[in-house]
Amino acid sequence: MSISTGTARARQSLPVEPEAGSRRLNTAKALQEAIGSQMEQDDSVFVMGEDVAAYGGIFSSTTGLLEKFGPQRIIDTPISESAFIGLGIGAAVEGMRPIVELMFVDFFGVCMDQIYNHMAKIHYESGGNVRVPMVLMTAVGGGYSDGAQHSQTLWGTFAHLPGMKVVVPSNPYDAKGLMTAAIRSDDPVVYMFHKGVMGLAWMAKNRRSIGAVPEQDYVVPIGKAKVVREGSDVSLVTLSLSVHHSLDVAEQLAGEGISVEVLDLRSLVPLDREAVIATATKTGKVIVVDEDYQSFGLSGEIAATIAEHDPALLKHFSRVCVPDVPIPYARELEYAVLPTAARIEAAVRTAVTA
Amino acid sequence: MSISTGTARARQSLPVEPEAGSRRLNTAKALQEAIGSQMEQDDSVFVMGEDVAAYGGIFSSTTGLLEKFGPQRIIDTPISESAFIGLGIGAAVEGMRPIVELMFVDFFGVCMDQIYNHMAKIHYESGGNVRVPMVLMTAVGGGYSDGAQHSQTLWGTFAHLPGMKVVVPSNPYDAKGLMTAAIRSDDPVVYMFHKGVMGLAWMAKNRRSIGAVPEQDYVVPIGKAKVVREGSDVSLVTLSLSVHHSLDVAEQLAGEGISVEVLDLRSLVPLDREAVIATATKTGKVIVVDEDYQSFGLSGEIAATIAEHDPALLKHFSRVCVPDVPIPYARELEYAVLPTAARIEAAVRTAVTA
Amino acid sequence: MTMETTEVTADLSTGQRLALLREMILIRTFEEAVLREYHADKSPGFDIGKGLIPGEMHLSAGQEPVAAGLCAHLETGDALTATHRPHHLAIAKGMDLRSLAGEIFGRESGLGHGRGGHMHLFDPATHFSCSGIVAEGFPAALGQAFAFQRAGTSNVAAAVAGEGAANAGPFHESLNLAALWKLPVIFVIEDNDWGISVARNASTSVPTNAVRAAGYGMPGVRVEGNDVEAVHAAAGEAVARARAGGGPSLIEVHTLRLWGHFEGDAQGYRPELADVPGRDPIPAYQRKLRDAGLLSEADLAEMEGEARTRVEDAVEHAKAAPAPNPAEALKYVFVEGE
Amino acid sequence: MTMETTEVTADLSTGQRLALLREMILIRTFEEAVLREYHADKSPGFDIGKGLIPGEMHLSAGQEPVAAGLCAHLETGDALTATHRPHHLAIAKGMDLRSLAGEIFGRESGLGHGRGGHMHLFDPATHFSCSGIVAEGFPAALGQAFAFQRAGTSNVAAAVAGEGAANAGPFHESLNLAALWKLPVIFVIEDNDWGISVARNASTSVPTNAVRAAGYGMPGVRVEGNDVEAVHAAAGEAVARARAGGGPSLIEVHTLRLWGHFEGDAQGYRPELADVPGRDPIPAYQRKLRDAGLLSEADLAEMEGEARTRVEDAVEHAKAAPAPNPAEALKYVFVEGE
Ligand SMILES: Cc1ncc(C[n+]2csc(CCOP(=O)(O)OP(=O)(O)O)c2C)c(N)n1
Ligand SMILES: Cc1ncc(C[n+]2csc(CCOP(=O)(O)OP(=O)(O)O)c2C)c(N)n1
Ligand SMILES: [Mg+2]
Ligand SMILES: [Mg+2]
Repeated sequence: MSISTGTARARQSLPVEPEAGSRRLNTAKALQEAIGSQMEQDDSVFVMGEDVAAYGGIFSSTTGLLEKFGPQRIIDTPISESAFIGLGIGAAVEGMRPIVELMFVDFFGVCMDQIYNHMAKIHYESGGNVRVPMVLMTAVGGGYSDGAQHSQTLWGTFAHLPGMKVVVPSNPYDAKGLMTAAIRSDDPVVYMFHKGVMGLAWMAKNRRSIGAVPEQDYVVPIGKAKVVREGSDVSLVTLSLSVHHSLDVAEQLAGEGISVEVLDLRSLVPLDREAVIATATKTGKVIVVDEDYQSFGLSGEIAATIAEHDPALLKHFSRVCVPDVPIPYARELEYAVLPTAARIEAAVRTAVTA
Repeated sequence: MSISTGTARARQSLPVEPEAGSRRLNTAKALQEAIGSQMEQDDSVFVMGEDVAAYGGIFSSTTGLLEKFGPQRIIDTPISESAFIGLGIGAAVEGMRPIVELMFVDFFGVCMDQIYNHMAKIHYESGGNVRVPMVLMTAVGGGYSDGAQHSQTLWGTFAHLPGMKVVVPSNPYDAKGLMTAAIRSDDPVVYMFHKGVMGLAWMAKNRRSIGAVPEQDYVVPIGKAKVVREGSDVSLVTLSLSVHHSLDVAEQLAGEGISVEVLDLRSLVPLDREAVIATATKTGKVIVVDEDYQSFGLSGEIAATIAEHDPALLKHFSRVCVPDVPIPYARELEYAVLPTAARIEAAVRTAVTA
Repeated sequence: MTMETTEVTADLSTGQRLALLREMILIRTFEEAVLREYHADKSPGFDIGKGLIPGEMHLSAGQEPVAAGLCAHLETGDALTATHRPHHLAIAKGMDLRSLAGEIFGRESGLGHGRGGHMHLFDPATHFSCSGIVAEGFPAALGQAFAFQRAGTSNVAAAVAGEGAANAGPFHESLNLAALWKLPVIFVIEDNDWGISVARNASTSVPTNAVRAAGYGMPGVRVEGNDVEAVHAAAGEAVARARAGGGPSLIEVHTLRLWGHFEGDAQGYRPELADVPGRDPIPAYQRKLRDAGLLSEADLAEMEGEARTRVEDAVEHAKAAPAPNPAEALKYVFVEGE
Repeated sequence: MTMETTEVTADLSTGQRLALLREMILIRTFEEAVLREYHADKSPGFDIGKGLIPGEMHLSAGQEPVAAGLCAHLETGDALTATHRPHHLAIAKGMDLRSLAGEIFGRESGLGHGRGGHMHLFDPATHFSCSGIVAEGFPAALGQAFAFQRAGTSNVAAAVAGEGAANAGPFHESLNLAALWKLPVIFVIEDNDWGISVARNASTSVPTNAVRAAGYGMPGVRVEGNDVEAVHAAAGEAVARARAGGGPSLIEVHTLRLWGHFEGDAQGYRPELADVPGRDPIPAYQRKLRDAGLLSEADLAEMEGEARTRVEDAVEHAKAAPAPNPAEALKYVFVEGE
């Protein structure tokens, strides 16, 4: 167990959000690069999970790492999530920096006790004496007919429970910078990547799943949202794959003279409340676009954040989320409940005329 | 497995919220009475959980039932929450009506998969063909220094995940009527009782934990909030033990001419959005008092419900919740984060002058 | 408490043997049709979300002996819970092929009206269910067995999962509880050597899960050889024990995942890949019956023909069925309207 | 894979024996002081939230042989994870009594500055931790053992929990993983016959958890008699095996819950209640040592005196320490400020 005495190890400081440069990677590669680079520099970092070694991660989060680092540091586990996530916690408590993959976030129910009662609470319960510098990495999201147990995002569930940071990259650049920040963080970080932003060969590709990524190491600070498109009529507050749909809609509606601002939250914990308030102040019309279940989640928190700050700010508030229904299997049904571009567009049109 | 053909069995209809009468019970007794009465009428109802038999439930939810119904229907289990909650689901699917106790809601992490991926989703995934008429009963809440793993309410976590009703009684009358409704419901119902409203001999007693309860059977419909005190200046939207603190504050401030309305939500799923909007319309100043963690939970959902309906309604919005911190052990710290009467009062005073 | 390696040559009638083969052929024919339809319209490239059958697809080819051998002993009123790889068991349990195909194609005619998909099949008619969460199907079987026991019937519940699932907590909790309460459950582990890309010896600290039965005071047996008759014998004992009130049993069958973990799995991690087709249990069983003079070419042709007819009927029916109405996506969350 | 019932008369020196007794006396003295302080100000009636020590209180009186026998083999750098009933193990592992008492009293001087409480003790100095969630302490020990192994040390991790915990999923997952990866872990089950009000035979399908070790390919042993020397012997073997790279072991000790599950538990469910005090292991061990001529009255008085002095010092220190500052209730959620 590590006694808290400032940062555990001196680390060279890294550039914060440098210029993107011209090299283009998909999100999966950017993620692998962040992990690989940190592993090269720090022996205490290792990766553990189901099918992370020879398979390279079901969603390619660890492709190529076994070849580089061998089976002592890229470790396949039995299907024993409580045991191996707990193992990660114990190793972190002794000063290692585990990156543990939970294959699908939908499986949280078999191991949530380790996550929320242990990983997230030990630092507090120990009065700051014990740190848990661990990354819990997990795939989220639907859109490819994987049904009710393999298509959820569930970030609201994690963000509701205190003690863990919750990071949700939407593109390759952020994926690398946020993973680097997560590995270097002395706090436990839940890193949720949407399958649909990874740029996987075997899934419908969003054109923004490939983008410019610096070769050097850098961090995207955890807790800073980003205005990914400026606008003045309506704000789309969103994250993850929904950023791309939101940008698509914003581009399209720009032709009609509707000016849409898009805020990519990038993390739920910490939530960049200032950025939320800033965009609300600017447009007065806020639509939350969220692939998580609508009620008791992110969209409500955005409303509360604004209302608490100044209820007069809001001229319009609406939500394009998954209504409170298990994710259906059939494509027709699933796309009826996902936050599609069509639903976002309709919501923006309603907002501008409101 | 039961094929869906209307309600599984014809049941005599019960009075809905009858006059309370003059017999007074504490909440625990009211709850036991509801279970006992339904067990007498329906052989398919049974109770299962840790220490529910000879012990009578750690928080007295099942006191006296073993004596009446014997060990075949009041069943102690091993500490195997996934197995016995899943057993309840399997029995429910075959037409029984299990009442399964999860001793503390804080333990949800060891069995959440059964709860949210199975209990809550089977009816939907089966296209309505399979019903899961089960009650998951669990104790919530802090205030007696039980620390970070035994003091949470977590209702926001359950309410965020679709497919289960979430019921939270605040007093003996509702406890009986809501439990009766829960047992008779063909949907899975999570029934969350706060230890502090049970009227336990060994815990600080709230004077409202004893109240008038009809001897007859009756239901309190799941999904209907109740204005437990009318007021015109500020609305306290709340539930469970916080209802009592809110009423205390409302009574006290009435002497100063501050008129506080108190809305007891009584269930989170379904959420009585009309009642929320009605009280917001009346006072324009809404304070959510919630013993759950503040962010990404109930308080946000209340803000979103109002903002979505009409953002102009709100003149003031604030929250008296547990800030995003594990529940501390030391009394001084715990009472600094709980939604105490003092914090509620301060929030009301701020609201009236806002 | 026993652990035996069984090589049973059970005393089966020719009719029983042919029925086992017929069942396995029906299952394989169904899965080959699903395979064909699944890949028919995913190109160019391979897009998992595209086509008439989208999503993950876990086929059970090679594991038919488990389904046929076990389900030969199960009645309609008995329960069966399965996993993400459920078709062989669903079919052997007697699920209507049209309802099954309809659900796989995501049609309104499907078992779950397209809400569930191939990992979430719930059939009240055959008491069949499955779950896409590893090992989480075990507990439901306890509850069904409990309900049967309380109702005074002699029905039993079988719970089937892979060897990977046997390292998950609910396996342990369920075996203990079933043994403690003497519930009529048959636990069946399909050891196909792999949990996705993780080999059995990289996940399991003992050579067979059969030895774990002793930790619960229940009989445990391992069936080698992926032999339908050996499964039939072991399952027969276990089912009879459960029906007679003798409590639960554990059977591990060393079986074979003939194809990838799911469709699209290149199986680069699998060294023995070249040998796999040669270990197919269906031709092997056909050979055995033919060699013993119990199976004629005509018999076989009839079985295959019948299977093809039934399967293609189910596939055609599914393709012709309407898609679910998007306006009804929220239907069935609750029985009683929110 | 062995299951033995051990009645070891280990070859211990007098010094070792007296040290075991001294440890047990220190633990008991500490718990008696907590008992006294806990109940001192909860009346009239009994209000769990009242008093200088509020909240649930799970005392370990009767289970000292487990702590003393096991921890005699553990070094400061070895890890130990415990449960809701952690004091005996914390003390035997060498936790500073003032820090422990401070946390129990909820003071700023406590191990966790009052944030944790008696079920949540995290001590970097002794690598001790515990959890109020049954069985969820096992996995952390794996991780500590893993870190020790990777660091090339010979340190080990011990994970202790009750017989009730052995029916929970993480027990199974942890034993399998520890055996699979040959982690230096010693699993210790304290079988005190009860999980709150549920008797062992109403929760566990086998007479002893020691038989379950075979399901993981690790040695399993049951120690009867609540005898500190027998625990010492069994633990010595297991710790030596782990240190030498021989992998994990399971030890079940049949011990005794002398008092209620928690304070306030009337134990109406416990038929053998009248016999319990007579089974107290500390007087029994004193008698044994006295009869063997190894313990004088003076020795005993000295041990008891020393224990009293240390314990009362810790209690006084805690009482004198300041309460945590309510304004700092949010401190320590994150290392790096939100
Ligand atoms: C709790 C949980 N963890 C992980 C997964 C992902 N997963 C699906 S199938 C599978 C492998 C299962 O292996 P096994 O139990 O042997 O069954 P098989 O696929 O070989 O039939 C895994 C890891 C899951 N669905 N649920
Ligand atoms: C997962 C979980 N389930 C239930 C509980 C409630 N609980 C606390 S201690 C206990 C009994 C534990 O029995 P055992 O493991 O034998 O330990 P003992 O108390 O006898 O030391 C129970 C059921 C819990 N804390 N965590
Ligand atoms: Mg397998
Ligand atoms: Mg015990």
